[in-house]
Amino acid sequence: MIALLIRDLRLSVRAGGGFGLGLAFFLIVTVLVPFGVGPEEAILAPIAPGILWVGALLACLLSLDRIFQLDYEDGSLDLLATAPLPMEGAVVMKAVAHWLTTGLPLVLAAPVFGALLNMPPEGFLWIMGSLALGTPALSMIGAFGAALTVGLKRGGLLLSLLVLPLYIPTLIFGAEAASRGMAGFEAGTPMLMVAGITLGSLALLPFAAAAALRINLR
Amino acid sequence: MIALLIRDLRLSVRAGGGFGLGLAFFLIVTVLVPFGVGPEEAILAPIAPGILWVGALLACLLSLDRIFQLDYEDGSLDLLATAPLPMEGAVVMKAVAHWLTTGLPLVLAAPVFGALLNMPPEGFLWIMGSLALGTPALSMIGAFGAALTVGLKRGGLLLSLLVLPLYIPTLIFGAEAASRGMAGFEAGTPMLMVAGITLGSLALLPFAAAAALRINLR
Amino acid sequence: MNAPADALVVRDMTVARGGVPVLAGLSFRLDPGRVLILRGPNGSGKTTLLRTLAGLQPAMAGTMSQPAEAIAYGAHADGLKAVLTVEENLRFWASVYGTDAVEAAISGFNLTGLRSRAAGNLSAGQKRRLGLARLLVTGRPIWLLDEPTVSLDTASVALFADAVRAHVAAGGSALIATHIDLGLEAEVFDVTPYKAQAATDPAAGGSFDEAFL
Amino acid sequence: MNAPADALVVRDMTVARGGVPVLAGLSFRLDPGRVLILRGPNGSGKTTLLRTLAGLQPAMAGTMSQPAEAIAYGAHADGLKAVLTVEENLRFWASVYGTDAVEAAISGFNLTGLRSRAAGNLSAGQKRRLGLARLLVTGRPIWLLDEPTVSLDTASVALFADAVRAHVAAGGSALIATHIDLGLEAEVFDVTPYKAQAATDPAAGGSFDEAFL
Amino acid sequence: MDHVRVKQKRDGWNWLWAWANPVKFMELSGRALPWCVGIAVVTLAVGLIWGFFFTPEAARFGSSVKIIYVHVPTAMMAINIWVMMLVASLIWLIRRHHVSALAAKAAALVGVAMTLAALITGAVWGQPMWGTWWAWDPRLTSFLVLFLFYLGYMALWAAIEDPDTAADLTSVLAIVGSVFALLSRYAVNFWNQGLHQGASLSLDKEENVSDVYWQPLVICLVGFTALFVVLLLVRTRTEVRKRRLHALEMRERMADA
Ligand code: HEM
Ligand SMILES: Nc1ncnc2c1ncn2[C@@H]1O[C@H](COP(=O)(O)OP(=O)(O)OP(=O)(O)O)[C@@H](O)[C@H]1O
Ligand SMILES: Nc1ncnc2c1ncn2[C@@H]1O[C@H](COP(=O)(O)OP(=O)(O)OP(=O)(O)O)[C@@H](O)[C@H]1O
Ligand SMILES: [Mg+2]
Ligand SMILES: [Mg+2]
Repeated sequence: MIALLIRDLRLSVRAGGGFGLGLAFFLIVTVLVPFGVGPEEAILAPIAPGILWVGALLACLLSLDRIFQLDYEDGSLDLLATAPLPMEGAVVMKAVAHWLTTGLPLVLAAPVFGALLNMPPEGFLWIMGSLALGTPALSMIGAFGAALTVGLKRGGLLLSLLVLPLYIPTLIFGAEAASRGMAGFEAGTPMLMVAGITLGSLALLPFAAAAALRINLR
Repeated sequence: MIALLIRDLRLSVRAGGGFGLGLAFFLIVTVLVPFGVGPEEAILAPIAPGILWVGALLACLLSLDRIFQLDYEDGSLDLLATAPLPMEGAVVMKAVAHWLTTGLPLVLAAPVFGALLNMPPEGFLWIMGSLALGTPALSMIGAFGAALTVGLKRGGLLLSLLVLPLYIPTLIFGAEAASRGMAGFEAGTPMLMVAGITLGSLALLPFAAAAALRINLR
Repeated sequence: MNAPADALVVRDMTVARGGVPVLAGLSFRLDPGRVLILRGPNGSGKTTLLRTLAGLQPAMAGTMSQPAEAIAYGAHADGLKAVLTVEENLRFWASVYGTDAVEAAISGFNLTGLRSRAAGNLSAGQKRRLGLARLLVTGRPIWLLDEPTVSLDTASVALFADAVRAHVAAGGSALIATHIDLGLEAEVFDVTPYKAQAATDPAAGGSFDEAFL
Repeated sequence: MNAPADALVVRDMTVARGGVPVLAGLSFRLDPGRVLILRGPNGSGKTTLLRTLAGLQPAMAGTMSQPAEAIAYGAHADGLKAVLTVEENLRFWASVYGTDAVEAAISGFNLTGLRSRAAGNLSAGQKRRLGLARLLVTGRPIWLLDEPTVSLDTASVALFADAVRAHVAAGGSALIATHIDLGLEAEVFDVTPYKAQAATDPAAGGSFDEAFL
Repeated sequence: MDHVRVKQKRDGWNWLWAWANPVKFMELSGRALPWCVGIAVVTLAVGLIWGFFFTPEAARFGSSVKIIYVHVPTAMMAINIWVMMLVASLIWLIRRHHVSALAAKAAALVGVAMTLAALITGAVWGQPMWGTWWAWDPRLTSFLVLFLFYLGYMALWAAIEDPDTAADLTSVLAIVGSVFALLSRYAVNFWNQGLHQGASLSLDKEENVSDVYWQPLVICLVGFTALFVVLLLVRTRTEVRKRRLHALEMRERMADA
């Protein structure tokens, strides 16, 4: 199973970019928003945690279809399914690889992007913490969505459509935790909720995703 | 060339969704933002045009890699390149098909989403107008980006990275036109700029995109 | 049937594609040390049968028995990663199957010179050779192969036949769907007579969507 | 060479893949009414040559002359759209090439029964037949085919051979890379002797990256 | 061959185009490099030491003003390097000189470093001056956009395997990107009028920084330009060597394939 993780990381590094691309995309989203809504600090600062969370979510989203689609197209998924490797394990490994290449860089870089959006420095730890707790859930939920839509030609948009509603609770609690923390309010409850969602997803979704994959291969 | 347009439209309708998917994604983005930044009208109304523009842009973005990638993978692009059809024409047709399935629905539905974001009704015409003028540029620029990255395995994110900076002028002028119009200020200049960008892109980018495609097929 | 425990035995199987039965009433067995060639015109259902045997889709009816973890499946598509080298591709599968036969596989399919080439830069036949080399690193005894010699030149076909012979000599077995003559000593199983008929009698085995009829 | 204007004439051509010359010094001609079979082991450069002739990549050296808009290229991949039906796929290409031979193509490759099936639901061989039927709707006189009979059963290979014969009888011509025997009366052009050598003499034709050496 | 004829026509420029031959380039740049290094070290040392230690502290700015000696040169270089990349890309597309494409690739790396340095020094300066690390001022914003263009350009280089294809595609991107980068600049100016300093080196303005600051600044500008030339040569030489390695591998493969 580690072999699969290593292979996936290697593929994403080889095939150009790897860790950097998600980051660059995140940067661009944070730059675009001020262009859309205007440069005033009074407007930007309060919405900063929300924007960062939405940006993280979109960066995850855009890289999701790669989780299974390429393997499906070149036939590896069939071969993996017949290999002595529990499908659930394969799903988890793929979600981990996705998180390492997208989620983790975002967590680490969040303060820089926060500064770009005129977020006060008190908020940095909170945004990092909430992203660190929440992005694994994003990857796992995304892997489930990718498993549902693998093999569908119109994957990209359909996948987003399926996955975004599933992301909503994570987003709400995550953004809430970050903005409460930034404003100096009590943020323990939403943080706990985010952690709960992540744990729950990691515990249950691999089974659902593996089932979806098996059905799609049929 | 019309045959290509019809085929592409038919493909996008058949392969699930067609016109609806871009719209649904747009809907979800507009729904996500209040979750991220909080529901107060005083915050939402002024940023509404910007959010709608950013949403439109992301909805375009997500469907971009489909413009050439599928045709590349199944070999149709090779065959199209050897067919008696100027590559430039094929690029334009593909951009038009993309606009019809993503841009046009967004233009038509913008008022609904505006209302969701507590945008005052005076702004509806402006947001529709600016999107109508600007989204063709988004599709054409996107087609250029897609032509650059066709065949690269890590298409999705790389494509975004290349295309989003190119979207910046359109976004700035478009959002500015919409929000100035909404606030009752003079908005003719940014509107003209948007129209200029669209015309310029349509006139020049097909050549660049066709060149990129030819290089990529080599 | 008193098959040895390590044979692949298929009894009265009906396989379906897209909900439609394509082959019905199939019964055959594949003993260790044997090769069975699956024949049948295009669209007769060979791929469907092989996918069912590999466990990728359920059979509509019938049973099949086989030793645990014995099957290696080689599909129409090779499952290669274009950006990984020939060796990396094989090493990955070797570690998935927990074997260590990479070198043997590389030399067995004449890939030594291509070892550190990215798989995406191979020609069609070279890719196919790599896809076949994957079988050797699985270490599995029962090979299910779907048109393995597509795109291969005559020398490579001979290489493949040698590999099958060596595999069989070592007690393995192979079920090969193909349209061409591989020069192997093997039984032939023609699926043409088993083409599924539109089931007029609901009890006849096929049962797709019959609830709606 | 005093070729008729409608022949495909290749002179002293060097073709390259990924910047590396693979075949050098190729000269041959393909007259109307003739079939030329391209042979060579896997990886010898047949696909590269065909892509170059089809105009998808530039030749590294040499010239080629051909009538305008005469070539139809059939690649390893079929370029089918899975969600379109057999007929829709063909109609699309017919309107791209401005011809109207869809019915002839459908019956010529025995696709009548599959006419309204989505191309994604065909078997490997049926897909290939559809890919070949596309050639008929192009209406082009020169066919460049890359392993056209992959996955086809014997009946379908015969069907293909008939199609080529009819095409040739009508004044067309075909250049076919293949590893198997098609039963066509044809000249054979073996590319093996033209394998490009590491160019020690820069004037020899190949000139890739030599500036760096 | 086509370009041989062109060369003869432009006899007077032969010395320049000779650089376009990789072997010749390696030879010439190898000889030029030590001189460039010398110039860069001397000018940078003089400029920076003078600037940092021998200029008075400004009344309003305090000692933080001295960051100008890094900030302004890096900012100007960042823009100039993009222009140089554009020119190099055009040369590649028109005359297909390999060194020119490789120089563009090498310049991008230096350019992105300069952009980043300008952004960071600006941010460090902004903190005492404007009380914020970042503001959406047009000058700053268009710099961020430039940074994005650099990133996209480099990512495209990295993603394509075949070197000539990569050179072609990145050149197309550089051309289209330049147009859009210019457009963005106007768009950003239109969008927000900001806090940032106007051009202070324009000769006719009375608001020019006084001579004490000005002289070392000019020396620093020269120094950073020389530094760019050094880095460019070094990087280009590396790229040429990498390409040479690639060519040798290919030849070897042809020999044993
Ligand atoms: C991250 C933030 C910043 C960026 C990206 C930035 C960018 C630039 C650029 C591009 C230039 C060169 C202009 C030219 O000569 O064409 C420049 C010059 C200059 N900047 Fe900044 N700047 C930043 C922050 C600041 C801050 C905070 C200050 C101080 C208040 C400042 C003061 C200056 C001064 C005095 C010049 C020299 C003006 C000139 O020679 O044109 N900059 N900056
Ligand atoms: N999704 C589907 N829905 C309905 N029918 C299908 C679907 N996929 C395949 N079929 C049909 O099922 C039949 C069996 O296909 P299969 O791929 O098993 O044939 P095959 O024997 O492997 O043929 P070939 O030699 O061409 O590979 C074919 O007639 C095919 O048209
Ligand atoms: N991108 C690439 N870079 C370098 N070499 C390549 C690349 N793609 C293919 N090659 C090599 O070029 C040679 C010619 O390949 P080509 O596909 O033309 O062979 P072919 O004759 O069609 O073989 P086959 O019968 O297997 O299809 C092969 O040796 C292959 O390994
Ligand atoms: Mg089959
Ligand atoms: Mg080939």
